[in-house]
Amino acid sequence: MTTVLLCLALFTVAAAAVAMAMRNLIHSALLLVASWAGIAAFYLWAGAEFVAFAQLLVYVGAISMVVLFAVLLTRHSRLDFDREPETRGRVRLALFTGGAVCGVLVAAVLGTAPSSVPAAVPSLTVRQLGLALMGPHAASLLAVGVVLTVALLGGVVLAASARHSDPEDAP
Amino acid sequence: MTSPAAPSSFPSGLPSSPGAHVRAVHDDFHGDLLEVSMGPHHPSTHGVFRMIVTLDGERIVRLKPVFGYLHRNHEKLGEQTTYLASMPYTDRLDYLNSMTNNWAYAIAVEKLAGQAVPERAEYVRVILAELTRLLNHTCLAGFLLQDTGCSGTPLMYAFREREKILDLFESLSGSRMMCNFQRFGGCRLDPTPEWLAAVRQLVDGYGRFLDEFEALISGNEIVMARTQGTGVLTPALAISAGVTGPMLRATGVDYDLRKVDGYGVYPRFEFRVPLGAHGDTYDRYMIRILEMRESIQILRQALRDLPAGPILDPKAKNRGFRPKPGEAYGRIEGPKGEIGFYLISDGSPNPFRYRVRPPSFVNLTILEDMCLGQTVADAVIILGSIDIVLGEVDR
Amino acid sequence: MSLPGQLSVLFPLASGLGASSPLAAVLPASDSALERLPLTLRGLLTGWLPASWQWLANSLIAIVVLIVAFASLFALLTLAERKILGRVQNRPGPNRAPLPFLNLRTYGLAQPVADGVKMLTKEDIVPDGADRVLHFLAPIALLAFSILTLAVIPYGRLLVALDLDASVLFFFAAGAATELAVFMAGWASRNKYSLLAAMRALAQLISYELPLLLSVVPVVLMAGSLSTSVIVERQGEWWLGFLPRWYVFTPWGLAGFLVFFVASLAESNRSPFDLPEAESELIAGHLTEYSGFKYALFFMAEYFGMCALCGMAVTLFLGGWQAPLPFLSFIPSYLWFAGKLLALLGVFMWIRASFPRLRIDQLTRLAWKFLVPLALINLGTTAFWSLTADWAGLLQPLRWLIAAGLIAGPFLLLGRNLSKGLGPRTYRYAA
Amino acid sequence: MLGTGLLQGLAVTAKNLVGSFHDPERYVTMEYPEVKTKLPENYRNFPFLVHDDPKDPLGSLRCVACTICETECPPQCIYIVMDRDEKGKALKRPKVFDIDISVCMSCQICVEVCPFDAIKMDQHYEIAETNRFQGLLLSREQLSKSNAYYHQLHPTEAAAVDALLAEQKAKQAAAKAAKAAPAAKPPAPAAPAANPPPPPAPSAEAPKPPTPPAP
Repeated sequence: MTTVLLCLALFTVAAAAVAMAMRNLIHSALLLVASWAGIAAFYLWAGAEFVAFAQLLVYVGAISMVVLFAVLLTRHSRLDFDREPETRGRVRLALFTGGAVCGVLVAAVLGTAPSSVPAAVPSLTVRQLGLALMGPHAASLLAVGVVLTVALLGGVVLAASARHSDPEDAP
Repeated sequence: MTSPAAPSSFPSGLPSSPGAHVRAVHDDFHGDLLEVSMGPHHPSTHGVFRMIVTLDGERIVRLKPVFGYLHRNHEKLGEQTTYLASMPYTDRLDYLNSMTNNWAYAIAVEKLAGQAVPERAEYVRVILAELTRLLNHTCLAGFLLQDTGCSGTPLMYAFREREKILDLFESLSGSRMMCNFQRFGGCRLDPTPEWLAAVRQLVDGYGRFLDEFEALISGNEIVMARTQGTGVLTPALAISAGVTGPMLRATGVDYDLRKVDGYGVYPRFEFRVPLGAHGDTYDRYMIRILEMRESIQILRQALRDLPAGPILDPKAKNRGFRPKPGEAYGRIEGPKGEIGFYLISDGSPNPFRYRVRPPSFVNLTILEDMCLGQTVADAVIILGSIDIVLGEVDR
Repeated sequence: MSLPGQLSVLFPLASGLGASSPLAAVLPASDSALERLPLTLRGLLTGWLPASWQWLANSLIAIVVLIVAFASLFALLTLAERKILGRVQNRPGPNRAPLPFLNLRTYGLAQPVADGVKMLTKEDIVPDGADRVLHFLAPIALLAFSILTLAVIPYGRLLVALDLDASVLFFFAAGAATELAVFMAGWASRNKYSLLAAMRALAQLISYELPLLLSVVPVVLMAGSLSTSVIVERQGEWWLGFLPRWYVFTPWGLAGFLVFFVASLAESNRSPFDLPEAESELIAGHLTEYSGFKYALFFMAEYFGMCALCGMAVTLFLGGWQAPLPFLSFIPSYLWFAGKLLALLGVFMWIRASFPRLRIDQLTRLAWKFLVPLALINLGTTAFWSLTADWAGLLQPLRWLIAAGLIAGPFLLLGRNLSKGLGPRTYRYAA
Repeated sequence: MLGTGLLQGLAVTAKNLVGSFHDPERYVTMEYPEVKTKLPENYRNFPFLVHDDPKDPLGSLRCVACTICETECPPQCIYIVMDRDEKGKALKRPKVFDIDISVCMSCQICVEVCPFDAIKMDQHYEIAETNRFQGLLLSREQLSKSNAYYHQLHPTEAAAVDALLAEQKAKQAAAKAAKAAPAAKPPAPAAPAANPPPPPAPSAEAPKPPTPPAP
């Protein structure tokens, strides 16, 4: 069981790392999408199909588009891509945050005993998931819904206001 | 030279600048304009015609038509050949409607030389001109729909009907498109009763085709969405730019040379001139469909009272033809608009000056005004609705 | 043997539910021999293998059969498309392609062979500024995602390659990734027109994904499950003994089917919405810089996508492999599915031959202002429909009327709003 | 209602799809190499020279090299050199009669203006050639075709032309007989070698409107 897990983990982390190192912004965005697919594969490995396909649908389908459009539409030509000067303060800050995150992760990994992988994977049907979501977790579902709608309306308002402030653009 | 009677609905005030729309105001700083060159090998420009379109996002802010790729020195050539020898060249002007080109040239030379035309020839000329109008408007409807993108179906129906008319021209004049059929003082050949029966059969069947075509196109919501409201042409701009033909009538201006000049035997037929109200692409398309229905009426009446008699005036001199010095401007209502020939004769067998007034060229000048603010997809359709043929534009 | 153990590790998902998966199941003996033909054939091929090996062999067979079937269907579809287009336009369509060594009239059947050879021999040009990796990856990604979607469609009784509990969600998850491939194609060809066209194609795909998904939710709500085979079983019963209980024959089902149909037309870039390949404006859209075999792959991916969407439409609304009338069910189920699929593909081609193209803003307005609201209202109607399922005798027609009214009303209102200012005109004649 | 126009359009295309299988009106394709269209009689493609006596195609040409067609031809694609005997006297025969059919636009003005009905329009259109200059420059030998061929192409027109020629020959014979009768006393003048039929009255150069040909 663990060999598959290790391969998936390796793939996902490698994709994310290479994405960071790429010069070409579009390539790194696409590799980021590949790492999201890796996470979806984790869910599949764990037997949670519904979450895996939801992850695939939402992230690889939609959020990747948002990222790519953002990369495309922002005006990032070669010129204004110069890096900020590396002052001492900036380096110290980077080290501190990196160290903090790394510490938390390492603690979590060490905390769980490697051998305590849950033996029987409870096979849930989508119906039970739905009932659970509608039953005890209904509040959280509605909260997520509200957040998304607010984000959507915000986007529309921003786009609409952008259009009003620039009359020539009106068709 | 009879000055044309002022059209009844001549609007009073003319806007100062022809294009009331927004010209290109975007500088490079504000929004980066995208310059697209469409043509001369673009699949949707009608022949060798190029449009340099400047886009702000999807909207057109500047459109520069470039043509002249098909210039064949037609008018200078006309000055070096005899009057008769220029007749076959007029087939090549608007290569879709050779019969009406020949007639316009023949009318100009007859006006120059004061040549009379027998009755039968006048009727045959009207029959041929109305057949050419059917042919041209069917072709336009086909090309316009092809530009909107329906993978050829209306175009094939249009060509199926056009072939029938071209077969009639071929069996009469010998060639489908290069008829070279009119002479100064009448026609070259006398149509046989079998030919006239074939024309009558075609005319009876044409109504059914038009109904089927309209059922496919005119009611179609997508066609209405694509063409209604795009490429609007105001009557004032149309008149000030000298636009003639179905494009002018689509804007509501009542100006049809067949009624205004009353040349040939047109006053003897009663037919109606359809007028549009919005002047947009849909109106231009519908005006041509309605004009086709009127042409069918004219054809029926002409076939009914076609008189007997000579097809060519016996005193007509075609070879070694030397008209008296003078000038003449003969014009007819061609399918695309007013096509006229201006000739100056100095008594020699070659005309001193030979000038063609092509409707396509004049109608094309306002392409930019109609396309400002529209998208590229609309510009293609607006160009299609103007119905230009590059042979006539470049001469 | 250690190997099968290892294999089951590699594919925990499928083998986990190996036992219950149809891949291993055998049909009840009651069905006709013809009905059990595919499964008996498979049994012959993989019967002698041990259990865990058998599962692997069955899935390999399923993959091979799917690829071969849909590839040949793709070849025939290109020919059928041109033949139907030709016949609609009163011309014969391709009928001159010769078979390699014998010169008999093939009525066009050799045309796909000729096209294939032409596509393979054409030079594959990659623009120098292009980003080679992405340029090569785009068609393959598009084709891969399209083929993935074929896995969950039930082609016959127990003939589904991957019987997942959430197969509808899998279908749309795989389908959603095609936008990624379109973007890669547009970006990699380093040509401003194809980038512009790719952006327009993405706008179209994204704005039509919503109505596509929303029109499926009523079916899932009524069927009570996300699994396609359960949905098809739900549509198995008969009304009054002979009318099939397909979802398309209910008011909300018909509306859902129409929204799904229009949205799938747009998703597969087909006729009224074939804007990305609008030759009259941006030549071949994001495919301008592709030639040779890569173009053939794009072409094939489009057809696979179309087949997948048609298959899903048949499964969700037209009763999958169910027979339309009870006494007709002696005909095997996979033939019914094939018939319905070909009929729907025929309608796709028929529409391609008759309608012009929509402009990009009209297209998105149709999606956001007409299809999405209609799909949402349809969801409401389905809720009403399911709550009033137990109305007694006389109330049933009333229930139908209310449901129909709940959909027809907004349809007319939205339709009038959509075509404001458009309409047939009357013309005056000069005095 | 929103979709009615679209459904109407679909109905029309369906009618055409079904119609193209049984209705000849809706299936108009002629598969060219196997099925060739029947050319109407008036069809004209490139000119050819008519000769009366098949045994001597170049001698019995009706053309008298009067070069009217050469001057009248709009694209000037005809080149004629009159035949002269050793003493330089003009023989009423073309020594060279070339038509460059890559320039000719088959407008049949040469046929119209030819007073001797020597040049008529042919009907062949499959003239693909590998060599543009030699292949498409037809000389006198290739152009000359028999009157029977002319009858085969344009039956009614050929019949009218023959009737006209016969009538002219009869008029000319009568005129000679009348001239010969009063001049019985003075010695009969030496009959000119190839007495060309006198051109019709120069003033009315009008192209003879031959009787209407059947379409």
